[in-house]
Amino acid sequence: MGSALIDGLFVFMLAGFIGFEVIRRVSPLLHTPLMSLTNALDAIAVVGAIVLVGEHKSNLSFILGMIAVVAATSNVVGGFLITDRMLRMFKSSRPTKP
Amino acid sequence: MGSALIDGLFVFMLAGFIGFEVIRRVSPLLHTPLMSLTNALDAIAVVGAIVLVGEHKSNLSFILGMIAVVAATSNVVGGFLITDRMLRMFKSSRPTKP
Amino acid sequence: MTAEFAGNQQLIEILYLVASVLFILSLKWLSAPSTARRGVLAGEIGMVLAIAGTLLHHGIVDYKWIAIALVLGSGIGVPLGLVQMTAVPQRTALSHAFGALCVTLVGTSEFYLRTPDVPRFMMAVLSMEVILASLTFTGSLMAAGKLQEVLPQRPITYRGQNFVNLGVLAIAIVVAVFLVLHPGAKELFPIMIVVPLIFGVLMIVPIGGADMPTVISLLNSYAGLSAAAMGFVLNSKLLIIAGALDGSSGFILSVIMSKAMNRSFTNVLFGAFGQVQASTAGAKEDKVVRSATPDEAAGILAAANRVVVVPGYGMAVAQAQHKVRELYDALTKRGVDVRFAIHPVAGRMPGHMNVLLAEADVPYDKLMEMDDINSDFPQTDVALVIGANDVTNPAARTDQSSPIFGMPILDVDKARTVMVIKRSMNPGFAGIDNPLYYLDRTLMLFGDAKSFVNSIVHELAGNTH
Amino acid sequence: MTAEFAGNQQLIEILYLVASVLFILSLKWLSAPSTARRGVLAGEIGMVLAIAGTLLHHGIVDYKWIAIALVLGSGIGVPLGLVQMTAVPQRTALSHAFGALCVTLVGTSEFYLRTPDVPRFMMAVLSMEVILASLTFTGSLMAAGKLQEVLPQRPITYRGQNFVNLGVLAIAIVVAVFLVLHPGAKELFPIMIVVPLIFGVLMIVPIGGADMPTVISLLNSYAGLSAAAMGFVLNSKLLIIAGALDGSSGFILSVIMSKAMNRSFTNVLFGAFGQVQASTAGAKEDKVVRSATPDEAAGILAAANRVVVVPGYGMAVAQAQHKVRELYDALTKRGVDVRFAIHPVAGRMPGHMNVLLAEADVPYDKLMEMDDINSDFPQTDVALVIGANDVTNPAARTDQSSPIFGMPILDVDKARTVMVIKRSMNPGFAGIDNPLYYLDRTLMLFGDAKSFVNSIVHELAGNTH
Ligand SMILES: NC(=O)c1ccc[n+]([C@@H]2O[C@H](COP(=O)([O-])OP(=O)(O)OC[C@H]3O[C@@H](n4cnc5c(N)ncnc54)[C@H](OP(=O)(O)O)[C@@H]3O)[C@@H](O)[C@H]2O)c1
Ligand SMILES: NC(=O)c1ccc[n+]([C@@H]2O[C@H](COP(=O)([O-])OP(=O)(O)OC[C@H]3O[C@@H](n4cnc5c(N)ncnc54)[C@H](OP(=O)(O)O)[C@@H]3O)[C@@H](O)[C@H]2O)c1
Repeated sequence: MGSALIDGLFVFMLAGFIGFEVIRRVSPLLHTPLMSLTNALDAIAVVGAIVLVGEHKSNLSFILGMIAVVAATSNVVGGFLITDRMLRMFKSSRPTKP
Repeated sequence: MGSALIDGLFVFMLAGFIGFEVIRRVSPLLHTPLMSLTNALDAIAVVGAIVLVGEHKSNLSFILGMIAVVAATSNVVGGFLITDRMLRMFKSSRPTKP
Repeated sequence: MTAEFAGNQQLIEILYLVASVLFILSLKWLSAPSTARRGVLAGEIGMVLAIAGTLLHHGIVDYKWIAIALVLGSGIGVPLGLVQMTAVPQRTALSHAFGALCVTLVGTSEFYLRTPDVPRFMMAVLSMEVILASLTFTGSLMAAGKLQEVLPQRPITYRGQNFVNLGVLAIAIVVAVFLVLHPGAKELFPIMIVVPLIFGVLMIVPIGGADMPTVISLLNSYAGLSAAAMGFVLNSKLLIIAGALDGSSGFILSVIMSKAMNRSFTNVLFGAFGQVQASTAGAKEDKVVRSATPDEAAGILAAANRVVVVPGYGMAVAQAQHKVRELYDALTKRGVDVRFAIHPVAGRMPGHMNVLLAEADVPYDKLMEMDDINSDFPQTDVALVIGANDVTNPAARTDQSSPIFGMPILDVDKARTVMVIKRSMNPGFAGIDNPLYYLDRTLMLFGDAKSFVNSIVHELAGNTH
Repeated sequence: MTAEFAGNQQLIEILYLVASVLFILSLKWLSAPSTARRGVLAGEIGMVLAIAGTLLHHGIVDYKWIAIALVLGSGIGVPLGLVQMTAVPQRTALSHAFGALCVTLVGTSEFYLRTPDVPRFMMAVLSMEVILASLTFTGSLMAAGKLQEVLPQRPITYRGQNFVNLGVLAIAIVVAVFLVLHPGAKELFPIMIVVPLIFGVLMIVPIGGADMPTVISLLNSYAGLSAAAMGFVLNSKLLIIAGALDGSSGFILSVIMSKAMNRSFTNVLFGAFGQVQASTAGAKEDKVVRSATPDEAAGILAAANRVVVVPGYGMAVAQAQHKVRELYDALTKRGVDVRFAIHPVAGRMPGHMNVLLAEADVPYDKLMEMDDINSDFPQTDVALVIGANDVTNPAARTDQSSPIFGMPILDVDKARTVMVIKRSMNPGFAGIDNPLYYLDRTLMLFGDAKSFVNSIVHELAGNTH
């Protein structure tokens, strides 16, 4: 278990580093879409909930899992949808290169 | 074993990403020190060699390990030394802030 | 059988690895408008791969209910993805609440499935997960309520409030520590959910509606951290990565906002900043301001060579962005060079103005960041401020006693002529007077942003006939 | 006992985690001169922690020999850390060889300790490790030899060479595949070491001495990848991280160099570029060049307001950097604005000129990157080219038939006056004529860079008396 903890810490540390490096460079123009995109990505927690529903190990875990899947899926769908809607609005006045 | 492979791939992928993000932003001014510094860091392979010498599981592994420790240690010491020597040379004409 | 099982397991892991790569690329590509949509696509593919991989999970016996839940969730998600752009702040808060709800429920299930057989480190991570997630849940709901104006925007404060709040949080932490030592005490677990739920409410009560964006970002960060903690519990690297990315994103955005407002985190969380609003407002009636009518304003704009438009919260409230776009078109057609100066905290959300103007089809290369445009104001004929206030207040540069002293502002006062569209002499979010309005070269254009801009556009159209 | 063992193991892992963080910070801080030394310190602390952690390893029974080896290694390392700045390229190559040697030997030991009990995936990674490391070992030694001019610099080519080389590499890969399928066949293992050792030599034979820098960077990348592979074998995340960082660093530097030379990787590796050198040299004797003496040059420099110095490989060879610094001092004292234009591939190593000039105490904020200074040449009175050639060749801009066409160059020819210090009309590394020398406003200053600059400095000193 201890080793899984350390493994996890390695991954967390590296991913946190990437997060800082990458997000610091997102143009302020796109800070609103950034919020909705990270929101959608974070809803990956749905995978944990899917397993709970699918395994049906107890009634409690099944019911809580169902609610969790619904909540997270709405974030996935809504998050990607609104991000893309916003981004489609951003247009340059210069003609784009072919 | 398979899981250790995947774990390793996760770490490799994340670290490679960090490498690209961080190194792309190193000022060209410092490309020579960069080469010697990564060299020194890469000599971390010495840890594998130290275990071989210390465990002394076979004569072959002991002898190869000894040579490996010597080679890698020379990189560690030499690499850090020359990097720092180079960096000490870089001076700004503006007085540094106190 | 075992070989097949192991093979399956490995395939799942590889799909998760690919999904992680795609998530990182997704954020990387979001950094510039030209690649941003590719970023969304990468995120979507990653998500599909991850969910597909999860469905291969060996323990899954029942696909029907999963399908039902996915369909239900999508049904809720679609309208949430189609809200008006002006409702984006509360939508974001609501989705944090949903995300945190999911993490709370999964954490709770995991605890009851595993108790009393929970190793200490696992219990510690699990406690962190559910505490963070449940306070994020109610906190985000409160924030959404304040932003949607279902709840009172005004901060509610009383003496010893911080003491009470931190006391409540302390209870949750004590229970968590006890559970780490005695993971079998499952009757205590609900306390660790309910207490942070209460804390989430209490935490938002003293914070003004206008401080919500910073709070939302911070809650974003908490949501990410709790998801990462869930990744530790489920031993899922993909979750850890997504959580860490989300956590750092929220954190960075809150830092950017705090910096642009020249305030500290503590000040936002405990300062009840919005309260000042009432106190200083309405003074200084003696100073003289000059105002102008739409046709005068249209004349000045038509005669200018270079115009910089400074949009602010008032433009968002009035939903004036489409009219502003018409004004931009009318002036551009006459050969006037029109650009927009976007302050990092104009409006009520990072990037708020950019999204609104993009919605109205203003080309994004006309939207200038503060640092890039500030040096151009002295060569600007007209600075047209539309519903912005604090972000143009020169007191931030000069008046040491001002609460916004030191906050970087748009140097609108250096333009040859300044015109300000707002409804009254009332102050903006910071609740302070703006010396800009009393300058000789400033003209106040009193009225609602949307209708005033509309009148200017009509005048300009009339003039061309 | 077991608890203590597990505790130890965990402590080691935590030390490795901290070391990884420090390694990443080390590279991050290296990005700017102001934080670079802190970066070295972070790297050093990380290294010490990692080694200390390793010594806690439970299996270690014998510390004496470890200590001896560490002392011996340090004894070799110190002189390698104190070489002249001009010898840095070959020192770098040599240290790649040492690093690769270490990885090869550890990989070999691991194989013999574990055979025949090596899982397939482990054997695959192990094969990759030793193949990459052993070809890097001999390849780097060859590169060091060519740079130190112990070996002939000239590329040696023959028909079908690439075919032979790739054939040799193929043998190693076939053996590797066989070993993956039959990890017990330990008598085949030496083949997988010896063949890549031979390949390493063959690979460098056809590459010209001046292409070594790109090759060294590529070998750097291989060394990193082999260390990462070793990390997979030993299941050490720290090694995987360090290897991935080193691997990406080498790769990025090679890409930067190739781009700045407008050549592809394949061209560097298989092109035998240096060969052209002899063929085109020495032609065009009919065109007229104007030359000048040190005192004429000193006069022109003293009369200028803005001077840009363009150093190149010739300055490095002549070790003229200290004299150049004296020239900089003399001119600056007279009120002349002197800056240095550094081309990304001037010299024979990325950042070569920067290190040499820094060694001579030239302030680094006077060293301008190509993109920043190119627009200033038209306002420059004198461009003083010291031992640079290809990086100033205007044919790269205009002459489509030139082998360097398309390579970005320093626009020296746009300066009001150009002065070029070199010993003869011989071409530079690319082996081609430089139209710059035949311009009306160009003065050739024939002589060794060090002594010619010295003469100018003397003349300038004489004039002030
Ligand atoms: N963007 C963020 O992320 C963020 C986050 C947290 C806090 N904030 C804060 O929000 C503020 C943003 O500054 P800002 O300059 O954009 O806005 P502001 O200072 O809040 O001023 C908005 C102005 O718009 C006017 N207005 C309101 N409704 C209007 C309408 N319908 N038509 C015309 N004008 C109208 C108001 O004046 P009248 O009432 O006279 O019309 C008010 O003075 C800053 O203080 C910032 O610190 C921003
Ligand atoms: N920096 C890198 O990373 C790198 C990597 C790979 C390849 N390269 C290649 O190296 C070349 C670098 O360009 P460069 O302009 O710096 O050098 P260059 O084109 O090689 O020219 C150097 C010039 O210096 C002169 N010289 C040699 N010794 C001298 C001395 N003692 N005193 C005075 N002059 C002397 C030579 O002319 P005389 O013989 O007439 O004196 C020669 O023309 C480029 O072609 C680049 O592609 C660079």
